[in-house]
Amino acid sequence: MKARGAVLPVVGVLALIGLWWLATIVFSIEKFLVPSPADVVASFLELPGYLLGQSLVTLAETIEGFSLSIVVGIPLAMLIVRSPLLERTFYPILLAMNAVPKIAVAPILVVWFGFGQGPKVVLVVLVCVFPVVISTASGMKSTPHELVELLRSWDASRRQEFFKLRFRHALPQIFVGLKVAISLAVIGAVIAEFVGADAGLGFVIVQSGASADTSLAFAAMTLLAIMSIALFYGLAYLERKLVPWAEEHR
Amino acid sequence: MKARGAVLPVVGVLALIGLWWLATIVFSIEKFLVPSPADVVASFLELPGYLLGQSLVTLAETIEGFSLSIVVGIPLAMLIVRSPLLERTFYPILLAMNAVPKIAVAPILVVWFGFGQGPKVVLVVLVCVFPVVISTASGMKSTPHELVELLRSWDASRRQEFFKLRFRHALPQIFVGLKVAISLAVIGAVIAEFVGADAGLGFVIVQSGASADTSLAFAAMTLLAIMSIALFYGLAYLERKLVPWAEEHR
Amino acid sequence: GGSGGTPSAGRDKVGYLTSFGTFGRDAYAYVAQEKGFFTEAGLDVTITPGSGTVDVLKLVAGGRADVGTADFTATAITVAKEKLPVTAVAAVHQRSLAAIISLEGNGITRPADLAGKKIADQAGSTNQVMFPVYAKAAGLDPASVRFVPAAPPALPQLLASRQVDGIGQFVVGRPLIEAAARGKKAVVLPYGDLVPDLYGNVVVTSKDLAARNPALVRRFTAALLKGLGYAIEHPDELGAILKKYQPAQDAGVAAAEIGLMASYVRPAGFTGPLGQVAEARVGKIIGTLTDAGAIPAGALTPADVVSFGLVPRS
Amino acid sequence: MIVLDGVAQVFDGRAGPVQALAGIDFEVGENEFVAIIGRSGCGKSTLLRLIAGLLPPTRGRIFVGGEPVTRPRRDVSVMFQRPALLPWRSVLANVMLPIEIFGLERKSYRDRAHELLELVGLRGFEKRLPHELSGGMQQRVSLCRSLIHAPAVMLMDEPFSALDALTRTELSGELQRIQLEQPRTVVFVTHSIEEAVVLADRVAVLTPRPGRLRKTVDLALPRPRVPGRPDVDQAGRELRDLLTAPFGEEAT
Amino acid sequence: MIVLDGVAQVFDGRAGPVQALAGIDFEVGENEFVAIIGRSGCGKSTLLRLIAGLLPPTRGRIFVGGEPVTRPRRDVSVMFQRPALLPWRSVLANVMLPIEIFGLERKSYRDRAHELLELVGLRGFEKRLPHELSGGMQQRVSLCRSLIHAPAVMLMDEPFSALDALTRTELSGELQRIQLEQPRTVVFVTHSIEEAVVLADRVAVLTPRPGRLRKTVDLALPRPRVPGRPDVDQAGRELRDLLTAPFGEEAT
Ligand SMILES: Nc1ncnc2c1ncn2[C@@H]1O[C@H](COP(=O)(O)OP(=O)(O)OP(=O)(O)O)[C@@H](O)[C@H]1O
Ligand SMILES: Nc1ncnc2c1ncn2[C@@H]1O[C@H](COP(=O)(O)OP(=O)(O)OP(=O)(O)O)[C@@H](O)[C@H]1O
Ligand SMILES: Cc1ncc(C[n+]2csc(CCO)c2C)c(N)n1
Ligand SMILES: [Mg+2]
Ligand SMILES: [Mg+2]
Repeated sequence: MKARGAVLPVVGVLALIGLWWLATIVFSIEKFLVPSPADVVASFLELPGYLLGQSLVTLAETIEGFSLSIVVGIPLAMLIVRSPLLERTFYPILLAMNAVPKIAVAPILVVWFGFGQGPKVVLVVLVCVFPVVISTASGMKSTPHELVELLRSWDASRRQEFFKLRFRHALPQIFVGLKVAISLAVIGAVIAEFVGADAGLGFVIVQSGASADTSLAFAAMTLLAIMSIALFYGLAYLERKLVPWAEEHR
Repeated sequence: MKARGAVLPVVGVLALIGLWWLATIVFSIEKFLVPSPADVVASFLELPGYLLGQSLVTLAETIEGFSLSIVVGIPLAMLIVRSPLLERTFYPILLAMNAVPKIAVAPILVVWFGFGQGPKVVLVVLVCVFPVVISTASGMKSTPHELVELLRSWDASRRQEFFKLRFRHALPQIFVGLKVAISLAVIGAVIAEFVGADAGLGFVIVQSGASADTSLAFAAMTLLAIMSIALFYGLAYLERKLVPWAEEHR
Repeated sequence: GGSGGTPSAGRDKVGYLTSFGTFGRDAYAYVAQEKGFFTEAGLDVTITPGSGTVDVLKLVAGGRADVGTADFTATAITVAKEKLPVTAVAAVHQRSLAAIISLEGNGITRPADLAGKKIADQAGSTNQVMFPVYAKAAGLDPASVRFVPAAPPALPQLLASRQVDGIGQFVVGRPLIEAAARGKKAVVLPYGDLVPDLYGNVVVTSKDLAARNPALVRRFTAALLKGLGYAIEHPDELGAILKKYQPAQDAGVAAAEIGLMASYVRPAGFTGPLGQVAEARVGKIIGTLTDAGAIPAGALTPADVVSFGLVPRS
Repeated sequence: MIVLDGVAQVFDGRAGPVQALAGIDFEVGENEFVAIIGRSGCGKSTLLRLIAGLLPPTRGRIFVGGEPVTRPRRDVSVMFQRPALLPWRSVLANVMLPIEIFGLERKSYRDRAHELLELVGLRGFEKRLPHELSGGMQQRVSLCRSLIHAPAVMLMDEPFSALDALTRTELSGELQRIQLEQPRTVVFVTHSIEEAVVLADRVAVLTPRPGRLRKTVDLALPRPRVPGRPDVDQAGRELRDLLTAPFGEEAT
Repeated sequence: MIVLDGVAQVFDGRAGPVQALAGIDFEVGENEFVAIIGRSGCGKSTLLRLIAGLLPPTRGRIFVGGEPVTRPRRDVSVMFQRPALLPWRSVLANVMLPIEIFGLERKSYRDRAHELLELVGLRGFEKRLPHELSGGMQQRVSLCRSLIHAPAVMLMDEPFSALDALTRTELSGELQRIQLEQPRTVVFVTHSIEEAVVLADRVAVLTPRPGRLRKTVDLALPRPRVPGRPDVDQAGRELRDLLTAPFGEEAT
């Protein structure tokens, strides 16, 4: 997983870019529909500082909202695992909240929370708390009965059962939830920026979309993809640090 | 989980509705912003047949796209688990695809696939294939080493290792992925309908949005939530049928 | 951010929403900011890009923004149907910018050619709502034209890729469409040619603010309209100013848009002050909308939707 | 110390109920070492789980130290039949787990943990993870974990089953020494008659499923006992004969 | 049938390498029954995994039936130290699993599966799930699974460790009977000297970690052997003495 490990992902991404480029040429796709990688790079190079600045805005919202989802989601999952009563009562509420398309909610959030970062962060939380909760809960529930019984035999408190056992056991599954959530978080921030924002990559996409500047929109989306992939691999790195015991030996 | 089991979820949802209603009254939230449950019900009762018809359109797109995601996602996950090489090459591509906000892609899909169901189903697949792949892959990777070794000792084929062992072992985690994906599928269908549709609940939302008929929009969103919850519990039911061996005894 | 860098001591804070994003057509607000018109009026204005008429109306009605810009027809319909507590205080466009845009070679050169064609537009847009009125004026059966709903960002692409024969647009969209269509000339059929009564965008505020602080509203409107006037007279400057605030915008397209917009802000023969709204015309529009079935009969009077007391007079 | 009064256990499974234990009346005195012997599946592990308060009995009552058992107690420690190690914890951290759970000061127990690991022959493996150990090594870690604190009652479920004869003898000798120095109440499930004879004050023999108390045998041999000593071997032979003899009316 | 030539195994763990086996040269003849005895952690299970082709040796070469072992073979069956049952499969379905994997006709093996389950005392438990069984019952299911087809080589890792003395004797008797009727090559890891003496043609004794071949003992006693028969018991005593004696130069 050292230098050699980085080669294949790069190959994959390069292959993707190559295919994209080829497609734009072979099918002679119009630039306004799908610009070629060269167009996109040119678009980026026109405003590199501006675009990076907007990326940082989106990144900040993403990370804030994502962190908040963890802070909210994991205790919620614990409550759900602890009490089937709470589970049956909370789940439908969570599901209902999750079911609503967030773009439809974004304007309401702006009315409530104003034009600042607030509504963006809230939307990110709304978008990504569900995968965090459901994967954490499922991971904690699947803790082997014999280990739960072991801790019970010492009359361990519920808190100890959670932190010394269930949480640790669930970590690999929690990370699956987080990996799903992080991409959603980025998208949530972008959606929030579609409404009532004057900064961020979402804003850039709206602006460029309405002005048919597809190259710029693709540049913004490429930055989003890069951000999302970087965050994903950041999580994967953290996972390797936190869950070093080989995955299969559970 | 019989009749009694249904009471709590209903209580939860009723509590949510009560809170919503209370909020509209206590904070005297304007109807054009957040209508009360009564307004929403009134809106629904004006056009019950029409709204149910639109729900069916969205439901069909959702189920088609969701099924397709399973058909595509699970074999993809198997490839990824089978070969670390493929994993490293494919993952970043998958991530990049997942990172792009789908609302930004939707217009391109309409241009390519026209105004029919096609682009909606494609968008649903794009939205929900990632959680399916990542949770399936993670579940299959976490198969206990001793069981993998057992099958290897019989010189089982890779296919047998997957279908008789890894897939079965991963089922609970696959279901977590599916449960996350199903909500995303509904939302994906709605987003697709935002862009180029003349039917479906997404279309209803856009149209009501254009005239600030917030009650109608909320009626549509409520139907979406109901649909989403029903699909979720459908999956949960299927899970109980397919994975009856008590969860903790793995 | 959209606000200027000057200190705000002693000036009244005003939050302003553009109608949609920060395109050339909405850039006059930045001109007013840049040229110091707001500061002169004792105002500290924050410009936020809006996301369409209905969102703007909700945010203004909900008190999140003090003033905004919205399409008048959509505003009238929304106020009539949903009783949003907003009111118009000035017109940005004396004639509606609504139009059907097509491309050369699509077989459309005049309104009558639209028969049997497929038009894409945002669901519920003014262009779609007013189309029957426009069609009647053009001697065309509205039912002979098929509208397909599509999201705004997809429209130019749908037109250029020939998925549809025409799209609902604002007349100022011509440069963009031609840029997207790469070389092909756009065919623009403005509704204003046949339905000259329709206003385009108007400045809106909440009924509450209009009642509470009419002087502030007047001051703001005057400063904004001063920016509008300056913008249509100096389109070349506008591009640079907009680019300064919104680097992602194309200065050339913005200048072209505002150039096209000039004759809608101040049409030939228009002698009134910038921003004028005439009560009689509003009454006529309401009548037209009622006839078109867009609003229920008797649901709206001109005073419900326009604060004529605040409208600029000569 | 431990009293079982008419205890029965029925499990409800998918394929119908299973009667694991039926009508067990039994007492274990303070600091008494009782070995439980019975055929595989007769309910020995179930009996320990009942005494530990991990399972409420279907019928009957259980008392430990005079109090009815309703939930696990900290002065009762269980060593399970399977090692049940936390896979992400090193050997040492697994042994120290009860200390953490009880909120005791770790430092003062760390030396004891090292001593115990040394005793069972796991010196040098402190930092390894469970999956790096052999089956018998895992069982020895589990044994150390159950010995790290000093509970009043110890319930041990085949603690030496995965060990070779030599290690087994060594460790049962150690257990005897510990029991002589610091006597505790021990209930010890085993399949080894030799082990039972060396360790136990009394041997309880269960019938096959459903488990009933078939007989208890008192072993009043002087300690320390070692296998090979004539009286110990003789007791072993007697016990074996008893087990091999056909059951009376209790047979299934 | 099985040839090990200079086989060594080193595991690389987080906390440094562990030498499990060192320089093993060893042969098992066709249809020979070899018991492996050695202290816990000496590398017995590792040895079986090497022969089974589940682990490539760090050093040395392994042949089965004259061919070098590079991967598992279907004519070699392994019974692991832990039951390794698929938790979602019923007892019967677990026993039938190898038949499914080999693509053999299920119907013709179902009777055999029932017979085997009956033989090990699990009649009536066919439809239960593994977690509803006791430890010893799980091990017996695993035993049935390893006997359902007739491989040329059987590698068995402490197959009776979780069983009571009686069941153990019964089953080792059964194993001996099967071996007399249909002889196979068997490598059988055990901690029970009695078992080794009853079953094996030859006993291989390994030294403690790193496991080396300390000695092999031929047992040319007439079959069927039963514990208690003087010559069998005598052989057992000799083997025990050998094991208890201090190691020579090989000691760790
Ligand atoms: N996967 C592994 N990683 C690291 N070390 C291992 C691994 N498997 C086994 N070992 C080490 O190899 C040695 C031999 O292990 P093995 O399981 O073969 O012993 P064994 O003789 O079967 O012992 P037991 O009788 O306790 O089952 C042990 O020291 C163990 O720690
Ligand atoms: N969770 C359970 N669900 C259903 N049946 C169970 C459960 N646990 C145990 N049993 C049944 O109870 C009986 C006794 O099981 P137990 O584990 O107590 O036996 P044991 O005496 O410890 O056997 P062994 O010596 O094999 O460990 C068995 O028939 C078993 O099938
Ligand atoms: C009534 C109405 N018309 C258009 C837009 C969106 N919009 C803003 S600029 C532009 C042209 C670029 O294609 C479009 C379509 C809207 N929000 N409301
Ligand atoms: Mg047991
Ligand atoms: Mg072993």
